Amino acid sequence: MTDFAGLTSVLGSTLGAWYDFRDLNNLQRLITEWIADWGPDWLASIIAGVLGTLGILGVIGPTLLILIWVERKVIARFQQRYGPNRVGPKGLLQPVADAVKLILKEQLAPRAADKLIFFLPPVLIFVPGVLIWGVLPFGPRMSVADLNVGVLFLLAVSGTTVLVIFMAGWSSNNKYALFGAMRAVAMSISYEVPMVLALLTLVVFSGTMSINGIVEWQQQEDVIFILLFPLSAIAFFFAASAELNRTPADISEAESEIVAGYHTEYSGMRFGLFYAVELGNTLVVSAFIATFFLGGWWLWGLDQWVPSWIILLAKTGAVYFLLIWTRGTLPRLRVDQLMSFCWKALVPATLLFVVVAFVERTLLISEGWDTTVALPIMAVFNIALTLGAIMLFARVSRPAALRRPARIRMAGTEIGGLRAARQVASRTEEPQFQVGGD
Amino acid sequence: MSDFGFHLAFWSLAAMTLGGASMIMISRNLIHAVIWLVMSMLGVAGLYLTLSADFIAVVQVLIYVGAISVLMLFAIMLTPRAERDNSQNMKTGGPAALVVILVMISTLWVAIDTDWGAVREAALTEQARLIGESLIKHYILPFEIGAVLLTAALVGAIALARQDDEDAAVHASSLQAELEGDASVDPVDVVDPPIPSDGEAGS
Amino acid sequence: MIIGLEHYLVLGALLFCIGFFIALSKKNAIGVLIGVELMLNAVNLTLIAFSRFGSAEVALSTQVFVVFIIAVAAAEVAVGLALALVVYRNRQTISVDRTTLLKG
Amino acid sequence: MTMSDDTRLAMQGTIEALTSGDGSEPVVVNLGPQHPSTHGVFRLKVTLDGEIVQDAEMRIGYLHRSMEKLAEERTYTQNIPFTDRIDYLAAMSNNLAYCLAAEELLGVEVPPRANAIRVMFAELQRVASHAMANGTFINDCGAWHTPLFHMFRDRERVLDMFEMTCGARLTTNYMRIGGVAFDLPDELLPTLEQFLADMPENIANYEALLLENEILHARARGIGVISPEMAINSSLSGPVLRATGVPWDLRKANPYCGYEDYEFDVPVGEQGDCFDRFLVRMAEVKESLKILRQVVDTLPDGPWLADVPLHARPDPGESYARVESPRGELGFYLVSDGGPAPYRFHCRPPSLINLTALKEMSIGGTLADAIVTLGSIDIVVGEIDR
Repeated sequence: MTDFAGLTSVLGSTLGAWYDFRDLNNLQRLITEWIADWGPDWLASIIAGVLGTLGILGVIGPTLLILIWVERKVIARFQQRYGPNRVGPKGLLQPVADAVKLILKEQLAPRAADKLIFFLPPVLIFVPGVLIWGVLPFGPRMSVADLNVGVLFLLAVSGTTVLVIFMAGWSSNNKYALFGAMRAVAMSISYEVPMVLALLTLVVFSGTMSINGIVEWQQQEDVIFILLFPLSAIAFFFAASAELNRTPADISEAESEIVAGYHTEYSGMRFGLFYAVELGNTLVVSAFIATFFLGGWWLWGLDQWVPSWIILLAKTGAVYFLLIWTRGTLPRLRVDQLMSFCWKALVPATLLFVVVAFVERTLLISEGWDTTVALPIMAVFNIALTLGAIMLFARVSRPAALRRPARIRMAGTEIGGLRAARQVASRTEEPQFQVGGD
Repeated sequence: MSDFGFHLAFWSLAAMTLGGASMIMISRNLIHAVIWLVMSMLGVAGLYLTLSADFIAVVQVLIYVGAISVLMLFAIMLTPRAERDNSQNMKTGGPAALVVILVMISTLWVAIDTDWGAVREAALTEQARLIGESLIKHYILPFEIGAVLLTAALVGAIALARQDDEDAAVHASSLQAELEGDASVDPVDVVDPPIPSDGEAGS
Repeated sequence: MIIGLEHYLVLGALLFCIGFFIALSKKNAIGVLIGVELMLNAVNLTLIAFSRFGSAEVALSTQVFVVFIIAVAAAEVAVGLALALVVYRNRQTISVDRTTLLKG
Repeated sequence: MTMSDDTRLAMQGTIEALTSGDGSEPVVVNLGPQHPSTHGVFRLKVTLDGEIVQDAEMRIGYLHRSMEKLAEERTYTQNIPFTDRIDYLAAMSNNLAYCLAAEELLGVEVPPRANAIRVMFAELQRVASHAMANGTFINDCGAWHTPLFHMFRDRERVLDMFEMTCGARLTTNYMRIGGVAFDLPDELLPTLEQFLADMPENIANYEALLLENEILHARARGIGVISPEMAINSSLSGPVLRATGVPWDLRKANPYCGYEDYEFDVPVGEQGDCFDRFLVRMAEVKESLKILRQVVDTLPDGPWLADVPLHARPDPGESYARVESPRGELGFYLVSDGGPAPYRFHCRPPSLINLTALKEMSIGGTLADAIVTLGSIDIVVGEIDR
């Protein structure tokens, strides 16, 4: 990004026009205009597209390398370790060393693998991973394509990843891989519903399906959506981390159960590509959470002074840290638990908030309520509703096994077999140690 | 869009669509067939884009690629390996080919020979909004019927694919018997440990 | 040459015929479903082509129609696959020519 | 938009119905011998219907080193290093059990200071081993190594103390027939004091961080349940048995090394599930710290090793000694024919016998449950295969 900004200003000054570095769109306009002077216009649009793609890749690539380092370092800190600190200053070059190692490793393929389908996924998985970046607005007009169905595009493209994962898992001809693939498919189909519903809340309330439109709505109304629809934000966060296969929902590559899930059989750089795309998706999903719920490139007027994409990156970093945090902290849920959490908790909750958003939107539009007064009231109401819903869920959803507390008693003088066990169990005084339960 | 770009897009997408469809016909493995189907459908989605129908294109990717194909793969995975063979054709392939050729000739003839009076107006903008509005204004009845249909499909699919509890119990007990063999002597005479029921284990 | 309505119609017709042939000739029930999906796609493509090259009101109504078709197709696949599964469970096969219980 | 949601709902219904049904044939999955959560080279052959475990079969022997046979060719003292390698996470306990058996055979009286030191190291070993067991258990529940690394800090300090005392961290070879190999070094007791001062806070931290974790509850409560009757009939021992509510601890039931002089309690669970095993281990660490406190306070002076000839030739006979190792009842059975080497050397490994209950515990649960159950049994493959 920064290289581009520098290039823009240099080009701008040489051409005698000032191109604002805050808006990278100016660069594209500059290039297309320049090519249109001497060449056909289709060439201009193709070159602009290629440059945009290269720009995105040029940002993603180095960012990924830094992200690997950041993630490892942060997780190491959670675990009271140092983390990588040998290669390069502060271990910064560790990801490069890892990448070199991965590239040099032998690329193995199982003999019984379905060769064509086995070789395709590491490449194919890049396609949605890169396409998603196309609709991310880095600034007021700064996205590769500001589609008016941007939200749908985002969902559609992210939904195709699952097919690639299935191809990888199935073609490996490995039971772990197949299990991982099937789990990934079931998960991603389930968690797409709360994801869609959470975004539907925003679409209904802001009245636009364009991603930039949603940011602009937040800017216009001076409010960020996490305050208005906190439950949707939480549901989206959880659903996204489930789709990204990160703990507590990393069942499709659950190390302790199915080794590495769908990419068990991939070695060398093929595995590296899966890993890179996973990290890249984590980053882009953080960026989208920041965009949808934290106001994206906008921050109460600060975007007038700071380049908008820096604001977006800062917010993205915050969300990304949250994702690392959950990963470093939480154990993994079981497949059926994740499924029932999705269908019994997230879907009803997000559905409720779609209705709430619909009612509130009607109040704003048809009843003509004043937004400056109505929005704070709605925010307070929705936050209260969210807390109520979460508490209700915590109360209602507990399975019977979790309702009784787990107790540890001290045996005292009774030592022996079943009779002693019964005596200890029949003691009426409070157990020494009690945890959980309602 | 300029002519060259448009031509390039149309012909490559057409090749992708028809190529994918033909590969379904000749692929021997059902899973390959589904993956070719995905390619074909992505081609169709691209063609929608060349027709300036971006909403439909995105919906196509969302439903067909993201959902229907995945569902098909799921169903294929649930049938045993022997049933994943796509190479077998019906014995009535000859007459079927004849019928298809007749259909092809007639449709192509209609398509080419008719004067459609095509007008090339500016494409619709904000299609999502327009479609949404017309769905709940002009087409509210079909929309509701569609909703009912989907609900019926939901219930129907579950009712069909669900196994009756009785069947499941019989199946489980037969499996258990299979696993235990004829070990009739239970070495320990104790009450069974409480195995959490589904409701408890779930969630 | 300008790419016009006819191109899309021909493409749609060819796609329909391929789907039709697959649906008629495949033994595997899921294979048949794939063929049906192709046919529906061909119809959708034709409709969208009419939408692009028709007048404004045609443009909108065809697109709405396509939305309905996609929804119905999804429902059809869900039920169809469930049927295939039930057939497999009861008959241990999903070949359409071997499920002939209703044949006299 | 709404359409697509409805569609997806419809599809999900199908998928749920499909995945719960019987459309698929059972799949046999080999967990191991190379698998991240089999804690060594051990193979668990599970038959799965979907994700439900229908059958689990243990295949062991990948780490068999023929220790029991090799021991018949070595003198009684030379066999002590073998015992380190039986249960490599609780070498001290293994040393101790073997030495007790050999002492019984030889009729050696152990000096009181040696007994106190033995108790001290056996309990330190319990702290270290339970830290490892609980850490890896939560890892098997799917945590990203964080609890494991936190608990490793405690284990690390214990191993430092081992190193201080006998020069080795894992395979200690510290106990001798008739006592211990070396007296305590000067710096050990201050280190131990510091450790005892720090541990309550660490344990309180773990309890605050882990015990109320809803996901951990969801994963471990009601999973891998075994009834007390079944546990007794399977001759389980250690935390796995005590989690079912049976108060059986050899330190109380059959005291050795003067355990009867120390005041401590035996924690027992209620449900016999994975979470109870985890809790029992947590509580046992606290009890071990209590014992350690008393040992440090009442450490007697005097010799630390009885006078036993290096190549002792016990009279023909047999002996069996058992201790409460971190994993359960660890026993050594020795037969002497009067020669310098045991005629028969047999170990009763708690891991192996506890593992036999795995099938009972895991059938009917999911694959993930089986892994968690395996983690909660806390096996050491070196001990299973010997």
